[in-house]
Amino acid sequence: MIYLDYAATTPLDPAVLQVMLPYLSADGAFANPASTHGPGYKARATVEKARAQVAALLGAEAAEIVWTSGATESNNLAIKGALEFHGRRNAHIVTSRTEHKCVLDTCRHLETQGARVTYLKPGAGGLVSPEQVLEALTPDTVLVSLMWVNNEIGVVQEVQRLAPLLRERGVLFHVDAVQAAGKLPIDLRETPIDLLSVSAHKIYGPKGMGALYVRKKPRARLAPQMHGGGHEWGMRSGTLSTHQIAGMGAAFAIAAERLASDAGRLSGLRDRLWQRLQALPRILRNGDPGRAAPHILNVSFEGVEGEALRAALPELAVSSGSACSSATQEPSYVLRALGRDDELANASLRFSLGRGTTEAEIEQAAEKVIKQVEWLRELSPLWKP
Amino acid sequence: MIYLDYAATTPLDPAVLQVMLPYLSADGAFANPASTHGPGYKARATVEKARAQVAALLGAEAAEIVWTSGATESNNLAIKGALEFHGRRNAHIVTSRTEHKCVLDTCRHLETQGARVTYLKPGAGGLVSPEQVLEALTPDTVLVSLMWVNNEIGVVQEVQRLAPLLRERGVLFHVDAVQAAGKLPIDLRETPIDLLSVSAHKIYGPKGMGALYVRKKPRARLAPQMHGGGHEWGMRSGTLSTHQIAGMGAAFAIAAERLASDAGRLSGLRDRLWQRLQALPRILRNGDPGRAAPHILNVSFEGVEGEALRAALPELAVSSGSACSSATQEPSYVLRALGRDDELANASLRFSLGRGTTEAEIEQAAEKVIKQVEWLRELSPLWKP
Amino acid sequence: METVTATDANPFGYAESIWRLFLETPHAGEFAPGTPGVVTGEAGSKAARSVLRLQLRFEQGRVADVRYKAYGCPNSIAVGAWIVDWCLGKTPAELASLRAADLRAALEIADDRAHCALLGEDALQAALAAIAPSKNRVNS
Amino acid sequence: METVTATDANPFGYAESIWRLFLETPHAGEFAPGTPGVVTGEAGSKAARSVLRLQLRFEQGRVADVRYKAYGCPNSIAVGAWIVDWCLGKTPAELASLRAADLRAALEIADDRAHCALLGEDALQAALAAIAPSKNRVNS
Ligand SMILES: Cc1ncc(COP(=O)(O)O)c(C=O)c1O
Ligand SMILES: Cc1ncc(COP(=O)(O)O)c(C=O)c1O
Repeated sequence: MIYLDYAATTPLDPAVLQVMLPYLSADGAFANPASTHGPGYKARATVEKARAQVAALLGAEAAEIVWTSGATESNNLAIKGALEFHGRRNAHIVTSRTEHKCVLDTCRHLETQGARVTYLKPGAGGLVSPEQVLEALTPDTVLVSLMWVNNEIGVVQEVQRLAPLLRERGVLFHVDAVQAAGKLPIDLRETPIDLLSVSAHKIYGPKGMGALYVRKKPRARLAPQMHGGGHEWGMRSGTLSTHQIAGMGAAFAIAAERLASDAGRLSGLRDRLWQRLQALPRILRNGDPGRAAPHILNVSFEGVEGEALRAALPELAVSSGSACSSATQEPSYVLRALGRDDELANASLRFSLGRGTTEAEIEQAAEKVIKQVEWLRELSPLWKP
Repeated sequence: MIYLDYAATTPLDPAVLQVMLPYLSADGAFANPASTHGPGYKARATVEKARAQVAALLGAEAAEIVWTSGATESNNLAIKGALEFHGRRNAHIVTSRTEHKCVLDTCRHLETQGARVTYLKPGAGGLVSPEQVLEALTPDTVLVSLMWVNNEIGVVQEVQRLAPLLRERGVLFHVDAVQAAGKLPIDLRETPIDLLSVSAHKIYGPKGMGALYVRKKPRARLAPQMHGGGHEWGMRSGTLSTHQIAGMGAAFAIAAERLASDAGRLSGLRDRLWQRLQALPRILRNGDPGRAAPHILNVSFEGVEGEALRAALPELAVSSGSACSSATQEPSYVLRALGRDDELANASLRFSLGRGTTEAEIEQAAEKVIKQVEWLRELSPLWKP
Repeated sequence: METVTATDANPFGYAESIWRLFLETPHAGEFAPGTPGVVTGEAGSKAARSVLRLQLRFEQGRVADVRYKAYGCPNSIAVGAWIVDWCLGKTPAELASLRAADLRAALEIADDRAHCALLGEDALQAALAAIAPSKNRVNS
Repeated sequence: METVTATDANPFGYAESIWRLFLETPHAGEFAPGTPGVVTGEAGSKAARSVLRLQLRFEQGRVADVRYKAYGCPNSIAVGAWIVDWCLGKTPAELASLRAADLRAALEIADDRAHCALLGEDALQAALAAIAPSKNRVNS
């Protein structure tokens, strides 16, 4: 099995597991971090150390990090929380058609509550220009939500150019940075983003753990979406999961160290894969290659049907679209938004690379894909070489 | 250190850790359970096995279990989800003053959205009678939310008697069973509860993992509170955390096996502790001893101040109130609701026992408490023996 | 969630019969243009993302050799392979009896893929329709 | 979240000085009724959950021995222990100078526990007020 689905999830870094284990052992620091006794304080110290580690990768303060159960929750909290705080009726949100489902679904839900949402259509390369965003603003616009790196096509949006423009106009800016963290440098001291979502399991940390960055200066204000004991400054209640948090902290610390070298190596492998696949005629790369994240390559194959294509590659763990939408077997809405027709949107593979990916795997994967696409094309009554 | 705070959280059962480890190793089944490729399906099979294990402890069907990030989320989802589905305006909820903060805060939040909430006052023993609940119903009552076992005083509510009465009246019944699961037999085939919350970390599973039981027949309907890729039948989006889920499944399977023996042993230890503590004059047991869960003993000590009492027992990990509210240093609202005055509510200790608790620990704990209470009383200018 | 019975060899959990035919695609291909005694039946559309083309070569009133081409999901591809194999040795009258339900049963096609079985029935009916006008020629 | 500097020995993260005095409670207790030269000062209330009672035994115009009793959080208890120790050997005039701010600095009392320092100042002032009318007797 060749695993090329690192954008769906990554294995835990073995060093991360070592950090987590003490909190999972019966004689370790297993206490509730909210408990006011010795073992509780020890667990709390772990939580605070990890908070600082996550903040460090983002150029943030520890006190700006709120723990969540994953980026789905972070995105829900950021968008719903901001809107609830500012009042949902008639509030306007600007986002794009190629956001992750959890942003789009949250926006759709808010529309049922009286909010107005503009879903910007990106250009053919997947980019939403800062000018497009500014044009969409209205006096009622409370929030812009745009992802840093698209999870299906790897396009890097110009959030660094957009952020100061929104700050000037007093509009809150939320960024889904799930696929950017650990892949691209992020420095929130420089980039005036107000809310930023990250997830642990996309960068070799544990699944089911995420965080939301909530800027302190100027203060981004949110209504909590999970009510309870008032954990996390009242922004997110629920018992903190020490082992998960420690793991996320460790993963972010490792990502900070490896950022530059990982990015260089992965983009090299990505380019090699694309170069090898071009042995096939009539294939299309999805997403502007000039603004590509290091770890994602998305390709459409003319003349083959998508489900058969994936089934024909059982030794290749790749996905079409995101893990979330692949269950529905529908052609990717992201590729559709880029203007690909249904057939091409469906007959696409997202290769996503990670620390475990080797050159040999890239070669083998390319070989298999070429062979099977040729076979399916030959099998097709419609294919005319 | 003597750990007597098992109601705040438990250590992971070593057997549970063994079940989790394969999903935490780089060559294990780390894939995203939503991915439609071999490794994804493998992870999904683990998720479904665990779902059946959790269902089994509750006498439920696997398809009635929705994964959450903990019982705080389960309670939020149950209450907000039911109300949103039925329409929040003017909807009426019945609950009690001694519910967990995450139920109370959720209800308070819903009041700001137009719902009406009745907070029943329990009797001096902590019990809310089914008759009290029935009297509080109005034609607008959508939901009753009542906990099975109180986390501070261990009182077991009469949910089994109440459930059929609410079913007859067509009112949804939500039960926070966090402290009941694994401690008391629960059989949802027999008890017509519609929504039931459980958490893994209270019964030797991982922190940050919970579930909500959502009855299928008749179907309890909820509006999702976490929007996204449509995981969990659309009821709760977000990448599923295989290792956490596997751990919760294993913990619930072990709890099912050990239920009867654990309960017998713990209630024996609890009674012994109470008996030993009675060497001190003027102490009060909180919660009706006739309806006590096996693992919780809550005692108020006249004549001592609460913070000093806890500080005087640094080798004892116990809590006052719940882990959630102890951070605020306020006297327990649960004990206040039972009619204890501020001073007694504050000068209380919740001893909660677990699988690791030994007879020797109980003896030592009793000895320490007796010694320190005597010392603080002696130090007090107010104490008159 | 629906039950998934995936194995390492068949990670997507297709019915075994479908998976094998999809991987092996026996009789895939087409007859050389002008091969005598060949009738062709096609069904489906590109827009619906499945097209099945069956070719049956008759000799003395019976199917002597077969080919198929398919564009579509593994179910459609397997349906093509199964049908042509089933056709071997049969007369047109015998061929006319095949129904989508038989295909579904034989290949364990799931409810949500019933259209793949229909595709097979339609393609075979199209081939049979192509026989009719030239029946004598085929039989000769 | 605020910083917690808890150790195994001081798991609650109290300032070291407070923690030590709370555990050791030097001079805790009371003089036998009728002990000559003793003045008593008390402050606080049960409702506020802190009461501090100081006893100073004067000899030749200076504090010769001390006792205290306290009901309240560890800070209040430590305040009692610290004050009486500080009083030893001092004259009433010297005693009068102690302010809550001095207590807070000496014991590193946190902002949210400032009231415990005030309790100490009040109790000492109450003791000094108790001296005044009988000053001569104390000095004798
Ligand atoms: C861009 C993006 N946003 C959000 C998410 C959701 O994150 P999580 O899996 O932590 O819920 C994902 C991954 O699934 C993602 O790729
Ligand atoms: C009765 C009760 N309900 C809900 C919760 C919250 O559960 P969790 O810690 O999983 O968020 C707890 C424990 O904190 C509890 O004891």
